[in-house]
Amino acid sequence: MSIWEYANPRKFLQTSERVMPVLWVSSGLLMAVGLIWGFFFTPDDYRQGSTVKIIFLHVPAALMAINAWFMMLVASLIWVIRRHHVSALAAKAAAPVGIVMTLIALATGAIWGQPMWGTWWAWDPRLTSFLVLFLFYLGYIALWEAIDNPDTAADLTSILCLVGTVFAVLSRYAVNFWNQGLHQGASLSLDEKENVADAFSNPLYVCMIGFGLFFLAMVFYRTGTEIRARRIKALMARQRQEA
Amino acid sequence: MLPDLGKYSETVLSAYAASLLLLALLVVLTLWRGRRVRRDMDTLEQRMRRDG
Amino acid sequence: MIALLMRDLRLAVRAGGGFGLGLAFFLIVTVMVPFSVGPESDLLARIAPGVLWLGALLSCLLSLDRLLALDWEDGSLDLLATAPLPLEAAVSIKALAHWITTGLPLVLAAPALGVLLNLPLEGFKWVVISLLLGTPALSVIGTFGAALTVGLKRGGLLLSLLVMPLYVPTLIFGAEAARRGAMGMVVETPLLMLAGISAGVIALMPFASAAVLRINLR
Amino acid sequence: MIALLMRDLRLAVRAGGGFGLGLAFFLIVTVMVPFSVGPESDLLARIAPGVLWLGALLSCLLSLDRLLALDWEDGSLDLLATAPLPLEAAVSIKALAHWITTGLPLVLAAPALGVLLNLPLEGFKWVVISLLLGTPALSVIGTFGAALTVGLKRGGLLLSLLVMPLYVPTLIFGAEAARRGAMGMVVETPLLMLAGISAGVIALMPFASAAVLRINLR
Amino acid sequence: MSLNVSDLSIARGGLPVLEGISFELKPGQALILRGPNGVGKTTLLRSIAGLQPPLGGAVSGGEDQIAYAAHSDGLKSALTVTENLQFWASVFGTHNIEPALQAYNLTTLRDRPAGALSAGQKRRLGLSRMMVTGRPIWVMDEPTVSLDQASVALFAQVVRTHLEAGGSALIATHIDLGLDARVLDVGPYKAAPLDIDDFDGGFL
Amino acid sequence: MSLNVSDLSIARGGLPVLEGISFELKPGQALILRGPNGVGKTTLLRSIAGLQPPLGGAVSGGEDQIAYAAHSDGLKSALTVTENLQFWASVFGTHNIEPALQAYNLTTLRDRPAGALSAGQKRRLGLSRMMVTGRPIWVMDEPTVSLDQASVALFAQVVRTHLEAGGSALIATHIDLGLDARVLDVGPYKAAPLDIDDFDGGFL
Ligand code: HEM
Ligand SMILES: Nc1ncnc2c1ncn2[C@@H]1O[C@H](COP(=O)(O)OP(=O)(O)OP(=O)(O)O)[C@@H](O)[C@H]1O
Ligand SMILES: Nc1ncnc2c1ncn2[C@@H]1O[C@H](COP(=O)(O)OP(=O)(O)OP(=O)(O)O)[C@@H](O)[C@H]1O
Ligand SMILES: [Mg+2]
Ligand SMILES: [Mg+2]
Repeated sequence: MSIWEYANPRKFLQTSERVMPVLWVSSGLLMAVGLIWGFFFTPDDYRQGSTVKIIFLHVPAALMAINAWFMMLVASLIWVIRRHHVSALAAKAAAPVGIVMTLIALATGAIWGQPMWGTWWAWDPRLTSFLVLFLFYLGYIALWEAIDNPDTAADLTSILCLVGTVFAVLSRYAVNFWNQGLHQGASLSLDEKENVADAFSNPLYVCMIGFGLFFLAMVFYRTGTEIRARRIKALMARQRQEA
Repeated sequence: MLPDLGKYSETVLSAYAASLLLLALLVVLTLWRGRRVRRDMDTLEQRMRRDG
Repeated sequence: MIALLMRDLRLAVRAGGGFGLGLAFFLIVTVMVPFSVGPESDLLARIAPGVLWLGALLSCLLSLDRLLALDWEDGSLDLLATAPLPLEAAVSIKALAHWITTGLPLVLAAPALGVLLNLPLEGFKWVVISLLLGTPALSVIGTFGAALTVGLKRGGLLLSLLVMPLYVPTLIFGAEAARRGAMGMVVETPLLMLAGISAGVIALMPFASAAVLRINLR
Repeated sequence: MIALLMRDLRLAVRAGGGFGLGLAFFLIVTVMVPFSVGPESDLLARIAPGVLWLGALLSCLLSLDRLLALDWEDGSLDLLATAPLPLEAAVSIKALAHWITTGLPLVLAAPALGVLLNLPLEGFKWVVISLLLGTPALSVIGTFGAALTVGLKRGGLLLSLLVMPLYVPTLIFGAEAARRGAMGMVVETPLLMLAGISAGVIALMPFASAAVLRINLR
Repeated sequence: MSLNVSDLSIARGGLPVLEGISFELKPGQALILRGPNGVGKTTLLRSIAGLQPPLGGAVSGGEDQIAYAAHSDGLKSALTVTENLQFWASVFGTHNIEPALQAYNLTTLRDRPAGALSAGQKRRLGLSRMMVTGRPIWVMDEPTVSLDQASVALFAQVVRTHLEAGGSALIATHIDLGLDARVLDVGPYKAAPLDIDDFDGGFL
Repeated sequence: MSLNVSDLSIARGGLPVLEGISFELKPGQALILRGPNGVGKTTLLRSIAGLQPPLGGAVSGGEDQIAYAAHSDGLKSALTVTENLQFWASVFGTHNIEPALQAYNLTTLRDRPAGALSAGQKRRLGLSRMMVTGRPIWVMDEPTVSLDQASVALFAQVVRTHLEAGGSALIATHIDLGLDARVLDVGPYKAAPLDIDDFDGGFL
């Protein structure tokens, strides 16, 4: 049995119907556990005080924002190469989830920045490239919305996604060159003291997995919706043509 | 009930509130549209099957 | 009249109607400012009110070419001109629809973008107030420009050229009010002037726009 | 190929062709900056290189919607696609024509506008050089955006939304080079990066643009 | 009320194209305009519809009585068939669009966006607009462009009904509509070229 | 070389519109496509011209042999008649535009900007483009829209000459051109609707 069998819309709908409950429950559970653990049962950081609790939202959201784009890239490639409609629709379904994750990362980051850096926003490379990512999401979604013919829209958005990825990476380097940052380094250690980091890392891992599963659940569900919407469109067009 | 968040309580709470709000918004919109589309498709399919 | 307003609003929010694009443009222009002038936050704070005003003005400007030209191209304008609705009313309503779909969202979005530019805290209020007073004038003046260029294919750039000089007074008073507000100074005079311009323009401009449109339809 | 280039250039300089409009827009945006941020000359001098780059980028952007959409609307694009000229060549030539009619005049006009903004003396050279290296990339990337939105009526704003993020690397390196030059610092790295981006984009982007155009013509 | 055109002269792009046109169009009558390409039919109809001032002569009896259909249909591709028609109905202060939809066989297409119609379907929608204007004098410029024969017949039928109800119609067309109507060939009214030395205030 | 269309199926907006179309077009022949509005003639011609991939079946013999004329003429209003035509001639690598101008009676309009032509004059200019492509197979979509009878006759004459010279023509039209040509009514090839439960990868 080949994996491509799930590229049939009907088969996808049937399968996702079975997987959905598992995904909903597990993601809900893990997110709840992770966030409650992080919010209620972690100590304050000696420098950042209680603001460190924001990390349980901020980091998983940032992670998923990037991964969502990556998933869209893969799905777009699959559509371009193998032309499975489900994969194009999955990319379409993922974009709004990705943009919400980006917004959460931006919002929590901005709120966190106020006490830590004394400003809501700084043109730090990491933050800036996130803002650019947000713009890419906006353009991608706007292009889907603007084009009427579904196959054309799928083709064009896939190409935009491919080209956009290249330019997003380029922007990342450009931004790095342009301004040196304030932002935390890309490691899980919050400060030099290893043991403190440990206390935060476990709930953080739980949250990350929870956010990942949540993303999957949303994408599955939304892909189903997109499939149905696409089918409605096709049915209505048929109905009119027969008339 | 709430842990002691010290002088940063506003910051932390608003970060959690904003994020949970955004997540909830996403979920609600997704489910709302999902339900509607599913219902529309079912009625349309039935009608078309009936009319041949 | 209401039919026309509803149609325009509906067209704006339909697929491809361009609702929200003005907003996105505003966001992008604002983001690009630091890329071009550099990331120093004190510099950004100083130019923030001006950038917000200029950004709003440009987004407004760029959405103008859809305002009448689409109706011209598909022939609706010919038909509207022979309909029992005075052309003056038609252009006013189109300007109103433009403001609702473009100007108003810009006003609401300005504070969020102010954050990106380190706008001083006192500035937020005045930026919003001055934009709220100024954007209707931008829409109405823009309608005049759109009427002038309606017969030209993709006349967007020419439209910008014609309209920009007309925007100068609005921009000067608007940006001045926002800037003074951000620096904690008195803003009354520029705000009053701004309100005066808006009121005058809303009352008189539609006649000019309708006249121009009639000439173009000939 | 030459026929296409000549036709595009000829169309640009004919009445209503839009030659010079980009330039005029550049001029007006630059003039509006002092109105919006205030007239202090030290402030203007600091932001001058950035404003020139941003202004050039915006003028370039706004002329993009004519690039392919006019040919689409009157059916030329359908006919070109069935002509014995590969679409990749056609889009490259159109980008070239766009650069000649829009990018090049901007580069030449930048020094004059620099004067208005109190650009420091050393800045002139670097602003011109960086624009000369960067504007071709703007035209080519813009052609891609124009191809994406070619089927949409008045898709100008969406076009801006799609193209602006793609412009970010070019803008950053270009403006950085100009800014460093104006402050008398070393400009080699950003200039090299800028040249690299231009070269890469000119070599590869036409394939993407042609692919997109074929999809839209279907 | 009847439409009176007397000694009308019209110009296009600053050059006179037709001159000395006179006719009367009574209720219940139709008049077909014919003439070779470029002779000025479109220009004439626009003048009669009041979109363009004539060079000389007068058009009377047409104020607020004329519904004009141009080369383009004024359709919004993002709006559905019903929405498009409903809009024009409200602008002209009428309400019932059903007869128009039925007359042009558009009922099954009613919820389709106008952008997804074929050329002929769009044209039918454009023509159906005339029925919701509630105006007696129809002025139409090549109404049958892109229509197949069945649709042309539909159109002719609609015009016949309109005439029976006391309306009138002025139609520029190249084909034979099968209407019982007078034909006016505008070819002979082509404006004589002015003397080259005649260089007056209007540069005409 | 002859154009072969075998078992062609085409879709528009993701829906099949016509299926199972086969015909052969030999040099010297013309084929007239007929069918009601919206049946898919335009779509068919676009597929044959290679602008749109077919759903199934094949078109052969057309590579670099086809000159396509669409609903729109691809004219630039700012360029003169000669410049417009000259441009297409250079793109297709031919040079002499005089015969084309003469055939369509455009010589007196040669220095006029295309924007100042009437609807029918524009169309004639658009049609004259076919003659400068130097390609043998002409594929034309409603070429006579807006043409008066004299111009239709001109057009028919041009097509006849082209056929005699060994060219061929595929023309979708609603009117009678007076050509000696086979007629293919595409109505019967309308795609049969799929079963409602047939819900495959293509949603078709
Ligand atoms: C709007 C502002 C902000 C944005 C857009 C942002 C964005 C990001 C991104 C993209 C990551 C990377 C996640 C990864 O590498 O997996 C991240 C990680 C992180 N951010 Fe932020 N951030 C912002 C503000 C802040 C602030 C103000 C703080 C705290 C002072 C902060 C603390 C962290 C920490 C601790 C991490 C984890 C780094 C790690 O991977 O170890 N961020 N943020
Ligand atoms: N924009 C313009 N500027 C100058 N002259 C024009 C313009 N448009 C058309 N003309 C000229 O005006 C004359 C009348 O044009 P008009 O469109 O009224 O002709 P018509 O009778 O409707 O022709 P057709 O049957 O081809 O539609 C023509 O000779 C044409 O060349
Ligand atoms: N953009 C579109 N999206 C979806 N369907 C469309 C679109 N344009 C046309 N159609 C449909 O495709 C079918 C074929 O259209 P096509 O234009 O090929 O018809 P045609 O035979 O050329 O008609 P006409 O004689 O009216 O020009 C029609 O049913 C039409 O409604
Ligand atoms: Mg005409
Ligand atoms: Mg057709």
